[in-house]
Amino acid sequence: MFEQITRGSRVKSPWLLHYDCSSCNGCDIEVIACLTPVYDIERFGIINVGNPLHADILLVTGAVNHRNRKVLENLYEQMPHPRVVIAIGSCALSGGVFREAYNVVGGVDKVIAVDVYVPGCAAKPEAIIDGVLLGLEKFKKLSNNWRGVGGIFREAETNES
Amino acid sequence: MIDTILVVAATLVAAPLLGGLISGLDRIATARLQSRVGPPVVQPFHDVIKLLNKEPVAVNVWQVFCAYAYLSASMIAVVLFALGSDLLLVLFTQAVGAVFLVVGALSSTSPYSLVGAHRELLQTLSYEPLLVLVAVGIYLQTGSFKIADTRAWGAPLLLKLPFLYAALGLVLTIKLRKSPFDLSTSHHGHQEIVKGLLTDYSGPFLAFVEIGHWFDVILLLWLCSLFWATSWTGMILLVAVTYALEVVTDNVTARMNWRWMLGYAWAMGLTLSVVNLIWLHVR
Amino acid sequence: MRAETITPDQLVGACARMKAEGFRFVTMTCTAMDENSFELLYHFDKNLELSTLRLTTSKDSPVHSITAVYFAAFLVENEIQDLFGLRFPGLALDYNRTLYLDEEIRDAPFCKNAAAEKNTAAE
Amino acid sequence: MFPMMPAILRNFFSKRATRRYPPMTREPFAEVRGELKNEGSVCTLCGVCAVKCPSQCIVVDKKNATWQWDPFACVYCGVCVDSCKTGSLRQEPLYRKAATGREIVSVKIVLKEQTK
Amino acid sequence: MPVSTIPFGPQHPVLPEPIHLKLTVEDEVIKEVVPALGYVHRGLEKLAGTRDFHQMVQIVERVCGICSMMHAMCYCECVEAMMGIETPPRARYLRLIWSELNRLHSHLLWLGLFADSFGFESLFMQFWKIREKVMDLQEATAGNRVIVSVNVIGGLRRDLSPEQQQTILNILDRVEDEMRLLEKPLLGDYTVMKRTKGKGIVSAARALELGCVGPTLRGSGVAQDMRQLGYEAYGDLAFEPRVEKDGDCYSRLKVRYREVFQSIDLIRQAMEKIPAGEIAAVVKGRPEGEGLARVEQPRGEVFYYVKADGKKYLERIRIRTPTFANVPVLLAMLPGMCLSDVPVIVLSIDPCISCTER
Repeated sequence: MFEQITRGSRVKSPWLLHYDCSSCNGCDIEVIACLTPVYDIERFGIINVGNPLHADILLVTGAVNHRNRKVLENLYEQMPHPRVVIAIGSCALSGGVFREAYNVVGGVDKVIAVDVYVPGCAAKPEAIIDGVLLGLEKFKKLSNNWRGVGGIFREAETNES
Repeated sequence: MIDTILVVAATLVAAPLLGGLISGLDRIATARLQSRVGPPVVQPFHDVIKLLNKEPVAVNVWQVFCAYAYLSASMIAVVLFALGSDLLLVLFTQAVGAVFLVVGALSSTSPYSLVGAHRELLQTLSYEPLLVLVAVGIYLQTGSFKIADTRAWGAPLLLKLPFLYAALGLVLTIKLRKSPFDLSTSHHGHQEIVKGLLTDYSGPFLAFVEIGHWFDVILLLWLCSLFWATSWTGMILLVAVTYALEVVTDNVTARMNWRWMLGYAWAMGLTLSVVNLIWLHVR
Repeated sequence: MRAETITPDQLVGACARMKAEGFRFVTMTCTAMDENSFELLYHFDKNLELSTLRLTTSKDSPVHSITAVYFAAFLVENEIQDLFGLRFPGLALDYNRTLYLDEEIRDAPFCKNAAAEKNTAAE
Repeated sequence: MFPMMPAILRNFFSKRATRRYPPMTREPFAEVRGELKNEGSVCTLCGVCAVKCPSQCIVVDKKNATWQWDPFACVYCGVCVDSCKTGSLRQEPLYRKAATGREIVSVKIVLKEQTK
Repeated sequence: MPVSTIPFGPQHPVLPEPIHLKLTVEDEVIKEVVPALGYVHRGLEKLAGTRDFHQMVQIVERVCGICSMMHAMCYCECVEAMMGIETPPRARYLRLIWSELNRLHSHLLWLGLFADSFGFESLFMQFWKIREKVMDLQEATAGNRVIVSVNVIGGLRRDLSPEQQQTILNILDRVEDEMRLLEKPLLGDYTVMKRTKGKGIVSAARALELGCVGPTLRGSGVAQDMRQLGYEAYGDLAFEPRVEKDGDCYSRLKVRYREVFQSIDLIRQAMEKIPAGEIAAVVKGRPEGEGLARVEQPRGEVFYYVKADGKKYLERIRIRTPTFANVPVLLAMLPGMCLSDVPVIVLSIDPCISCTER
């Protein structure tokens, strides 16, 4: 039962982190539009936290280039488990129109594992909501591998003994 | 003895439940004021349960300790309050908790966390004198620092201490991290130092801080309710109106900077308190 | 398009004259003519009229930076350093070819036959 | 004192602006550029769409008689639809749904000349 | 507090775009600012070598998703001038209408983000709520919410039916009403004034010297607006640049707020005068020579330079976007300000980093 509550909470409280790789702003403003009254994704308990340590979902817009790939990897590393990565817009999926440009590495999945792809240029807010809800399916499947605070204590005990 | 244990147990269970519920209602009300639907009322509990089960990533052991210390201090403060203990002791315990929160943030290396901690200290500096003055005002009126005595006082304190109550409202705005005083951290990360104070607390430790915050909110609202301790209706009505005003203030003001806050909180708060104390004295 | 053709050593003087006359610096354009020669256009605006200075340069003869006259040019000069591998001595805020591209990238993408231009600025 | 007060009170007492998507879905506008569809029956595999596409996400394979479209690279600009001479291509008003993996839409074209 | 360095960005919720500012801070007062760019650089100008000059329209639209229509329009104007194409009169009016819709949505977006930068969340929500009406208009008329892909070389791909024109007018009336109601909360609020007045002051002379453009320049008292050039149908309509004198964040806010009404007014004027007829001219041949074009975007003047030698692919395309011109002035504004003013001042130039780096 405990496990069920945990999983339920995970699905109902996804905090998101938005990183703009090298998007044209089109998808970014649609992500922000999702937070505003007309779409209001806080209905699903979603908050834009802006801090990788707090986030559960990483929304990436735009194609990855050589410079921001390090930032993206760094953000992804900082996010505690369990986490979901959602790529938004053509650029984030494959590089879009820019995939042949010299400074573009390609889609987000060339750098980090992507769980959900949201096509569109720019992806509409409805599509982004769909994508986030699809991403939450992953949380439902995850088993409870991280035991929170208890885990730390157990680790400390084993170290001492 | 049994009574005491029962009170302690009931407080420890009821306070976070109530605190979470208030926080949920707050979020819905804010959403409504912004023409949104907002999250379900139990959202804060989902958040905390989720955080408790996240992978624990700690910056350092000191911060973990500080998270525990903050939560314990806030719990003790509320329990002491419930037991009708000395008001000054309660405020002191709560202040210790707040300091631990700051120390935890200071122990990290993130500049946002450091700036947040710095600002939180300034905030503590600006509201603590006011809280003490409120306690003094209550003492001057009831002749005792004992919360139990205050509860038993015959007439609503609000009628005698209206200005002090306004000063307490100021403290509440700072403690609830509402605009214009959401300087060190805010509910949404949209500020220049992101989550500031809470930047490096994550996972279960952030959950502890959140629960500690609920205890703090309960403590302050309970303190507010003392001003109409004569009837249950009065108490609930007073707290509800106060909280509603806080939510509205949050939505009609921009965030200010700490220089302005320090000046405003002291000038406004001290004036209100002193006027009230003189008024009490003269009559 | 009206453009006044000047030589590289006249450039700073011409810019100072433009500034004295109250022109606003709009931007610079660099075009690779062939492997080694580049055309630089300096665009200025006054009362909605554009005036352009045109000069031709090569990779080995750097053009002096105009940031001492128009500070606003620092960004575009850095950009040209990145993309064309040219150098502007006297640049007020020099990113050393790392404004857009990372340190390890040493070829200038906008040059003709860019693959052959590798390691030109490695000194 | 607080000029924002009337606005937020109006919000509080009037209908919320939120379109509750999902469960409620709004009818899309008629001329929205959404998902690309190839009817297949009138396509002549001329390849104009593949040439005109700014994102180069359409591949026309004349040998195997397939028309392939990469929805993950498409920028939904509608240039292919505008340039399609036979009217085989069209854009649905609905956008393409999110997916968990890469996918390529491939349409087998049966040329009219061959069927006759 | 001793001198410390605070990294601002590249991932920051106040600035959704990845610009990185290294702030040297002493006691929360900014001493020095060094920007680091390159997080959005794609090398889009280079794509001119692999996409023909028709396809470049769709590429330049994606320089910036907020003012997509104006990028494409400026590019088309530039190429049309080189090829000697006369766009039909109706197309000139339609381009004006769509570009003003673009400006409207961009300004509403900015007003919201600006309110968010000083923590006025409910005001942010309010502006974005109004903005959705304009977004719906764009979606209904152009087919996309954000990338308003209507331009082709020679004219337009889409026309506005009389019903659509009426809808635009009706909805703009409502937008105008709602915007009027927000005048007081935005411009008359004590806390807003406290946060914006006297912050990031730039004098007219300094602004011109640093080459700044658009509302940032007009906020400093210089009446310069590229729409005065009379491109497209602007020459036929009554138009006065909106100017404020003080040169601080508050006057830039005021300029943009007043420009919202100006855009609505321009659309109304255009709707009255719009002629019937073709929407696109026939394009023959290929561009040759050099061309320049300038257009006033929501953020200021955008500059296009195109060089072609009669081939299918352009020789060189150069885009100087308004934010690129406004970065030097931003660096001049920041020192001496508080850390809490940084988002306000950075947003006051309406930065569009994706434009800047392309």
